[in-house]
This record gives sequence, C-alpha cells and structure tokens, in this order.
Amino acid sequence: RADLAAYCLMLGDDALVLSQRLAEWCSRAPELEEDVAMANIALDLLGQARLLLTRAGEVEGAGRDEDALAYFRDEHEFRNVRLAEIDCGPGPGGDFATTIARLLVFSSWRLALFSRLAAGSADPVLAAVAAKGVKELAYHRDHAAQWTLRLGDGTEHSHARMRAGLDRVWPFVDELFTPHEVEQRLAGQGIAVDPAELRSEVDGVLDVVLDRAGLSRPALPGLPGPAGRLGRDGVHTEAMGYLLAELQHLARAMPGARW
Amino acid sequence: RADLAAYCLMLGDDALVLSQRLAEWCSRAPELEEDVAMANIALDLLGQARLLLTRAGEVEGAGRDEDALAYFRDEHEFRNVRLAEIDCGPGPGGDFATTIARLLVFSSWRLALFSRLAAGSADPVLAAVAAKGVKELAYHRDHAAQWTLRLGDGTEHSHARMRAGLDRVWPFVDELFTPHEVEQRLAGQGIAVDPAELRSEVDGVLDVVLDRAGLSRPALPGLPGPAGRLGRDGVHTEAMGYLLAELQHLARAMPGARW
Amino acid sequence: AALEQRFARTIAADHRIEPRDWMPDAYRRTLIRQIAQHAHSEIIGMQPEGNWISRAPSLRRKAILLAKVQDEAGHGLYLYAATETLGADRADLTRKLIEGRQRYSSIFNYPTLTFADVGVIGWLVDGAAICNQVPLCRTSYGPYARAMIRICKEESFHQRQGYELLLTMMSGTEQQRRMVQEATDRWWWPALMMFGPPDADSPNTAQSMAWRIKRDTNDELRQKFVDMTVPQAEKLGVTLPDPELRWNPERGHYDFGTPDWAEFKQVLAGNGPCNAQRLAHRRRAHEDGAWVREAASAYAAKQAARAAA
Amino acid sequence: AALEQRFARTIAADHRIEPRDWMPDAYRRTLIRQIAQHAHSEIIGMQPEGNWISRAPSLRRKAILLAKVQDEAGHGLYLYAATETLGADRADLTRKLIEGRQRYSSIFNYPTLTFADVGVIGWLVDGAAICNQVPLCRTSYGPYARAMIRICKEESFHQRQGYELLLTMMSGTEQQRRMVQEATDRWWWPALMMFGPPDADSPNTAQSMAWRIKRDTNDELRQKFVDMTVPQAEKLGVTLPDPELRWNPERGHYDFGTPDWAEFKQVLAGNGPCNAQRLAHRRRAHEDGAWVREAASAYAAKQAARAAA
Repeated sequence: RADLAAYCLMLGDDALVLSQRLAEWCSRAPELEEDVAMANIALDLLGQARLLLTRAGEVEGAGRDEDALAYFRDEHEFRNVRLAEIDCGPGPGGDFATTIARLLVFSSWRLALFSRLAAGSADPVLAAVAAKGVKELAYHRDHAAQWTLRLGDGTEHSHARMRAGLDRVWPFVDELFTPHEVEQRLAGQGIAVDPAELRSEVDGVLDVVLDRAGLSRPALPGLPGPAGRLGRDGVHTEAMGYLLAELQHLARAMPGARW
Repeated sequence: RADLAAYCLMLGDDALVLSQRLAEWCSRAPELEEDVAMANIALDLLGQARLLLTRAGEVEGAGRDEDALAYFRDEHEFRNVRLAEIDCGPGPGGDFATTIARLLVFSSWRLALFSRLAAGSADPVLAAVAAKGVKELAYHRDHAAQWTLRLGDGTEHSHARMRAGLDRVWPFVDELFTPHEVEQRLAGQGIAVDPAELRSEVDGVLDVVLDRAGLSRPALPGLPGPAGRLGRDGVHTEAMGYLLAELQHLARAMPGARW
Repeated sequence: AALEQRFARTIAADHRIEPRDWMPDAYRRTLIRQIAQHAHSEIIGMQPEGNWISRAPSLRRKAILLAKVQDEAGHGLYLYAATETLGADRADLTRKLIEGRQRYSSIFNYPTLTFADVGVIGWLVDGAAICNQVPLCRTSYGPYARAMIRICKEESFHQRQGYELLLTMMSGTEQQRRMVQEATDRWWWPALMMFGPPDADSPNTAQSMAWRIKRDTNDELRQKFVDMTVPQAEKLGVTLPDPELRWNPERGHYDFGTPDWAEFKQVLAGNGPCNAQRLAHRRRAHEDGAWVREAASAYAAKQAARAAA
Repeated sequence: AALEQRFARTIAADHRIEPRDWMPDAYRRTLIRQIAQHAHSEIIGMQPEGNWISRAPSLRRKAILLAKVQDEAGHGLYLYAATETLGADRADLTRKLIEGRQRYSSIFNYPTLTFADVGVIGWLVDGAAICNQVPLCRTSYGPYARAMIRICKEESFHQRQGYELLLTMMSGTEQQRRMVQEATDRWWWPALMMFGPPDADSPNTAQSMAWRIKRDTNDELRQKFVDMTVPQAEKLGVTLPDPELRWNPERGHYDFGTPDWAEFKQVLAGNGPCNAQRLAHRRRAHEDGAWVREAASAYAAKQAARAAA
C-alpha cells in the first residue's frame, strides 16, 4: 500500500508541477488561442493531479487530502520527474519553443504510460484515472506536435529556437524511462508500468513528429542527479524550491484557513 | 509608542525590501567589482533593517524580534515605500540601469532623511541608527551617482537605457515625500522627519547628478495607490507578494525551527 | 435613404441588425469601438486574477481560477470575432490596445493584493459587469447580442463562484474575514465607477440608447447594482465602505454616496495604480510572441503552397 | 641557463618567485591555469550558495550568507589579479571559462537543495578547500601565496560559520536534523573528490610538487581531511555515508571507502547535475552585462579625452 501511495504521488506530482509551469503562460501566450489552449492543458493536468493526490492520500490512510499533499509537503517529498519542474518560460529560463518541446516529450511519454495503465492496471482506480487521462493527453500531444511542426518548419529563426528548446529539455528525457524501485515492484504486481518499457514507443512517436518538422532527437546525455538520485527519489533541481515557494506560500502562511 | 514602533518598521522595511532586491544581483552583476558593491550595499541595508526591526519590536513590547517581524508579517503589515519593492531586475522586470536609477533616488532620499534624524531626532536610538546609516548611504549614493554618469554619458545605448530606467522608477518618487500621519505626528514631537521637507534638497542632489550625466528628471506623475493608500499604509504593488513568498517561505514552512 | 429607413425600422421593432445589413457608419464605428473595448477588457482582465493562479491556496480554487481566466480569453475571442463581422481587424485592434489608443475597463487598473481580491472581483466586478451586460443581450447588433448571451451566462457562474469563495472565507479564520473586508473596502468604489460617469456627464449615452446599443443609463444601472449588492453584503457579513449607504423607503432604492470622480478621471487618463503595468505586460506578451506568430504564418503558407503543388 | 639555475635555487631554498623574476614557461602556464581555475571556482561557487540568499530563514543567516558570497567574489578578484601578474588577461580568462575551455572545481556542479546545504558547504566544502589551500600559502609564486593567505583566513571563518549553522540546526527540530543528515549524505563524497583523482591517476602532481606549487599529494590531503572531519561529524551527531569508515589504530588514520570515480569523471567531462546550468548562468550574466561594461569604457575614454583637452 505504501508503494501504491508513492506511485500515485509520482504520477500526481508530475501533473501538478507541470500544470503549475504551464499556467505561468496565462495572459502571456503568443496569441489568444494559445492562452486558451495552455490553460486547458494546465487544467487537465491539474485535474489529473487532484485525482491522483486524493487517491494517494486515501491509500496512505493518514488523513491527508489533496491540499495537505500539495501544500504541506517539503521539496524532498515531491516525487515528480525533473522534466516537469524546470523553468521553460515565459520567464528568463526559457521560451515558447522550450515549453512546446517539454510538452511534446512529456505528453508523449505520459500518454504511452496512461494507455497501458488504462488497459491493464490491476488497480481499478488507477486504471480509471488513466482512462480519463488518455483522451486529454492525446490532445496535449497533438497540440504540442502541431506547434513543433509550425516552429520546426516555420521560419529559420523558429527552427533554431525549436532546436534550442529540444536541447534544453533533452537532458531530462532519460529520467522518464528510468524505473524507480517502487515502479518496479508495482509493475511486478501488474499495478504500475515499468517506464523502461515505454522507451521505444515514445522514441518512435517523437521521431515521426520531429522528422516531419525537419528536426531530430538531440544527441545529449541524460542529466545525472546527485549520487544518482532523481526526481522520483525526491531529489530535484534548484528550480523546484522557487516553484514550491510560490505554490505553497499563502497556504502555509494561513495554516488554519479554509478555502 | 505605537507610532514610534510603526515608524521604525517603515524605515526598517524600506531597507529590508530593497536589500532583498539588490541581493538578487548577486552572481549576476555586469562585472565582478559590481557583484561586490551590490552585495555591500545590500548588506548595509540589511544591517539597518535589523537594527530598526529589532527596535520596532522592543518599542512594541509584544516580544517580536527581527525575524518575527521579517518572516511572519503579512503583506499589508509591511510599511515600506513601493519604490523599494518593484522589480528592477536582473529579472524580466528591469535591468541594471533601472536598478541604478532606483538606488540613486532611494539613497539620495534616505541620506537626506537619515542626516536629519542623526542630527536631531529626539529618540536617541533612532538618532544613533541614523548616524551609523549616514556613512553607508553616502557611499550608496556616490556609487549610484558614478554609474548614472557612466551610463548617462557612456554610449548612446546606455544613455537610452538609463533614461528608460529613470522613467520606470519615477512614478514611485512622489510617494517618498508624501507624509504618513505617523510621520507627521512624530515629526511634531521632534522624533521623525516630515518627508515633505526633504523634497527640495533631494531634487537638488538629483538635478546635479542627472545634469552631469546629460539626463533630467522625467516629467511623470506619481503613481497613485488604490483609494490613495500607499506603501506606508501597507498597500503595495503586485510585485510585493512574490517577493515575500520567496523571502518567507522557508521560515514559514518550519515554524518551530531555530537558525 | 431607403436603407436608412429600413435600419431605423429594424431598430424600432427591436429586431437585430445582422452583418450583411446596411447600417450607418456612425453605428458601425460606435459598435466596433464598444465591442473592441469590451474585448480588450476581457484580455487585460486576465492579468489581475491571473496574478493569483500560481499562489491559489487550494487546488480546487486554483482550478476554478484558471478556468475563469481561460474563459476571459475565450470571451475576448468571441468579441474580437464580433468586431470582425463589422469589418474590423483583430491585429489592428490589438495594436490600438497596446499603443494606448483604445480603452479597456478602468477596473483592471487596480492591483489584486490578496486572495480575497479574487473573490471580491467575482462578486463585485463580475456582478457590475453582469448588470452592464445583461441588457446588451438584447442589443440591436445580432452577433454582439449573441456573444453577450454566452458571456453573461459564464459571468453569472463566475460571480457565484466568487461569492461562494467569500462565504467560505467569512466562515474561516478571523484573518480571513479581515482579508475579505479589506478587499471589499478597496474594490467597492471602483466597482461603482464601472457604470461610467453620472448621466449628466455621459454625452454618448443618448445616441447609444437611440440605436438600442445601450438600454439603460449609467445611473440606472449603478442603482440597480447597489440595490442588488447591499443584501449580498449583509448576508456575507461585510460592511460596504460608504457611510451614506442606507435604504430609502420613498424611492424604494438604496441611497449611496458619490464615487471619487476625480480618481475615475485620473485612472481613465492613464494614471491609475496599474495602467502602465497592465499595458506593459500586454505589450511584452505580444512582442515576445511575434516570432511564434510569424512561424505559424510561414508554416501555413508553406502548407498551402505544398497543397497547391 | 643562468636564469634557470637561479630559478631552481630560489625554489630549492623555499624562497618566493616574484612577478619580475625569470621563470620557465611551463611554470608560468601551469600557474596561470591553476590560479585561473581557482578564480573561476570562486566565481562559479557564488551560485550554489547564492541560491539561498533570498530564502535564508533568519536575517542573521541572510547577512552571513550574503557576506560569504561577497567574499567569494572578492577572492575571485584577488586571484584574477594574481594571474595578471603572470601576464594573463582577465577578460580572456573569463571567455575561456564561459566557453568551457577552462575548468572550475567540480564540487559546484551539485545543486543546493535545502538550507542545510549552506551549512554543509561551509563545513565540508570549505573544509576541504582549506586543506587544499593551506599548503598553497607557502607555494613558490609570491602573489599567489599572499592571495592564499588572505583567502584561507576568510575561508576558515566561513567554515566555522557553516559548522555553527549545522550545530544550531542539530539542536533544533527533528525536521532540521533530518535536513542536515540528508545534506551531509549528498555532499560527503563530492567533498572527498575535491582533492582530485588518486595519486596513481594524477599525472601532473609530480611536476607541481617539484616546482613547489603543490606541496602534498591528493591522497595525503584527502586523508588529512577525513581525519579532521570525522570527529566533527561525531560532535555534530551526523553519520557520514560511508560504511567502510573506521579508525585504523595501526595507520593512525581513518580508513575510508572509495569515491565513485566514474561519477567524478562524468562531472569533470561536463555532465554533472549542474554543469550546464552553472555555465549558462555565468554566460548570461556576462552577456547581459556587456552593454554596461561598454558604457563604462566609453565614459572612461571620454573622461580621459576631456582631461587631455
């Protein structure tokens, strides 16, 4: 049960943290339609996060609800992959191309993962959450793919930026396919998916999109974590603390409050 | 006594908040010497803030120390002028020229204020803190003035940026000379200085520096606050909440901790 | 002249003018200006509330707020589409907004300083907007009227959500109650100003009413809003910051004080607490996104060329 | 040849080589490379600690941390000045750093994830740096030796402050104690790697020792550091993450495990957790500041011209 709770946190934190990043675009997107689309995707992921954190809290059985888990955990208790947390803009750490590059990779990976969970997780709640998520993620992936084509095959400038965006996010890709022991144990029980199994499928999808956009997968190695510990182990990048400070400050400043 | 405590908070918060902003330059300055100088100024202001917040806590007599006041007050309890809090860079909200423009205005104003407090405040602690601060602020003002000359009379590009920097901060200048009722009451008792009295002196100093730099005071009106309420009333700009989230998050996340 | 008579008859019969119908130039220009201003208000209005998305104190409130700001972008899109039926060009209107040549609602030139502001904006600002907009659902220009029906529906929903947030906060801690009161104090008068200057100072009202673009005067709408809001404030347990506010049994309405019209004019003239900030934010988003829009056009052109080849 | 003999005699007598003295080219190049690498380390080292200035949980700790990071910038300045006495150019060295053509200490390629990292960096990283640097106070090149004396003094101070922070945290809450242990776990092995590869894999050591630039081998210094640190860890109440760590009464030293040299090589090759981030940060600061440096030069030139006129 502790494993299942941890697994729900992993998948929930991925969605929560990326949702927080995507929502930063709100009122800053390159066009109005994109403001709507980014908010949409952020909302879908936030919805997934809420279901998964709620489920994690139930399985844990210590009385923590989605808000206790989102607002009152410390950084090392967050289990998301680092790809979700890095600053891809609109701030100084990135831009629209980097955002799209991340979304393309993330949604392709998560769609492959959720498809398998939906089809065959022995945990019925997880299977149901994944089934709902599959439709959303297919849209996210399609949206990111469309923009990858437009930017990759748009102007010279946009092509260069899309390449730079891919280079920026690529070091975080290996981690997506690096199984944590919790994932391995649960995969053995038919509850989770071993992410290593997803690699060829995801690579295939990315190759098709990138090829059509006149791009290719960067030949960059995966970014190691300190002593080999990664996001799933609660070891993050320096960007994570700032993200959580903003996310949690008000909730922490008024601990007894109801919202 | 409540007035005196409030006054110490006002002057302390000005220093605390600007120190926080200046420290953002650390490891990001245009040259190493400037990393050292910015850190120096930020340290001086932090030192002033600590003395003044400590004094505010003592006068208040409710057992709050400098950290209780810095880390556990909410935004509307901060009494700093808005000039201190706005984002002048190195982030997306500004740049080095804007930072220098703010520092020039702030230190000229605070030096005029502290000189009078040092010479004649009826509160001996305030007079002593101000006397110590005068030497520091004279250096800050000189440093900002040197850079104003270099940027204003450097390249065409730097001249344009220095002008833009002045334009960015100028709407916050009127507020520096707008007395709060606490200041007026304490000025009547010879404890505080009515900031309205400082205007001609400060304008004179700025005119000399700007004139030598080939610049002039922007003809921009003061920025009003909602219903006329300003920073001294605890009504800030939208930048303030983010600054406090970063400043306070860790302290608030671990309330019983000792550091 | 025949066209003009037909237009006048359509208006008099309370029928809709549609894009292909003839209409006087002044009517067209007035509509474009008004709808564009409304669209701009939705877009600029994303900022004050968007300011709290990353910091919303519960995931449910974060989702509600994000969805609301998304709706505002959607409203902007419908409204720009309505101006396009009148021959306007969205890029041109955006340029006018960014250059400060067209207005947006002054209310968005005030800062959101606490999370209670999110609730109060829903309650008072959306409430006032609805008062202004419900009559526009029957406005004489068809596409505008239809856009307004959809928008009003969504805004009522936002208004209820804002009020519900405030109810929750008022049943929370003392600190939360203070936040709600303080936010109410800041937003009340600006909300009253949303109905525009007093009728005596509103030169365009008469023509707009004759054309049935507008259906009530500023003061009528303001009164309606006050009458609607006072009981809500009582239920909530907050005090509206107006010592002159009291029920007038003779009029059958609440009497209330005079907003600070000098402040109103100052904000309108561009010197409110956030005018410069809001425009700079919009301008920056527009400029930072230029290369993306160019890429999309270039791609579309290539695709069209490929399809043609 | 006479010059070369004189140089050899100076070295043999443990006297200092000064900037105007003749020296072999290889000695000069080795020194420039080493001092520059040291200077770069101070500058890059500002980032991991600077990461916590804005979030330091007490004003006293904020002041201490800001002063420390400021000292690092100061150390960078002395050291670049020392390279200039050897004919190097600071702008050129900065370019080499930014382009990844010169190194800095690999330790700064690890992230600072909690405030305990600030204490542990002071304790272990500054502690290791001092072990490395104290012998350099007697290094053969005068300006470098004198810079190191000043730097070592300040670093001992930083080391004590870091350790004192950890003592305070260990006497705090359970959560704080866990933070300290967790940070110790992350930094211990990278700190041991700061002494460089095992002597058997360190080809430059022999020549550097002959020139009295270096005075102890990597393994000697590493042992010294471990011997010094183990009692400090015990006093602090943290466990060093090495199951092989134990006192060896025969050697009179602590035995300890082998660092993961594969990780060391990977970080050295540019693929540590923060290599790309640290260089990008430095590059960005440098590029964003270019217009400021140009303005300063232009102003200085104008002033000189005015003075001449």
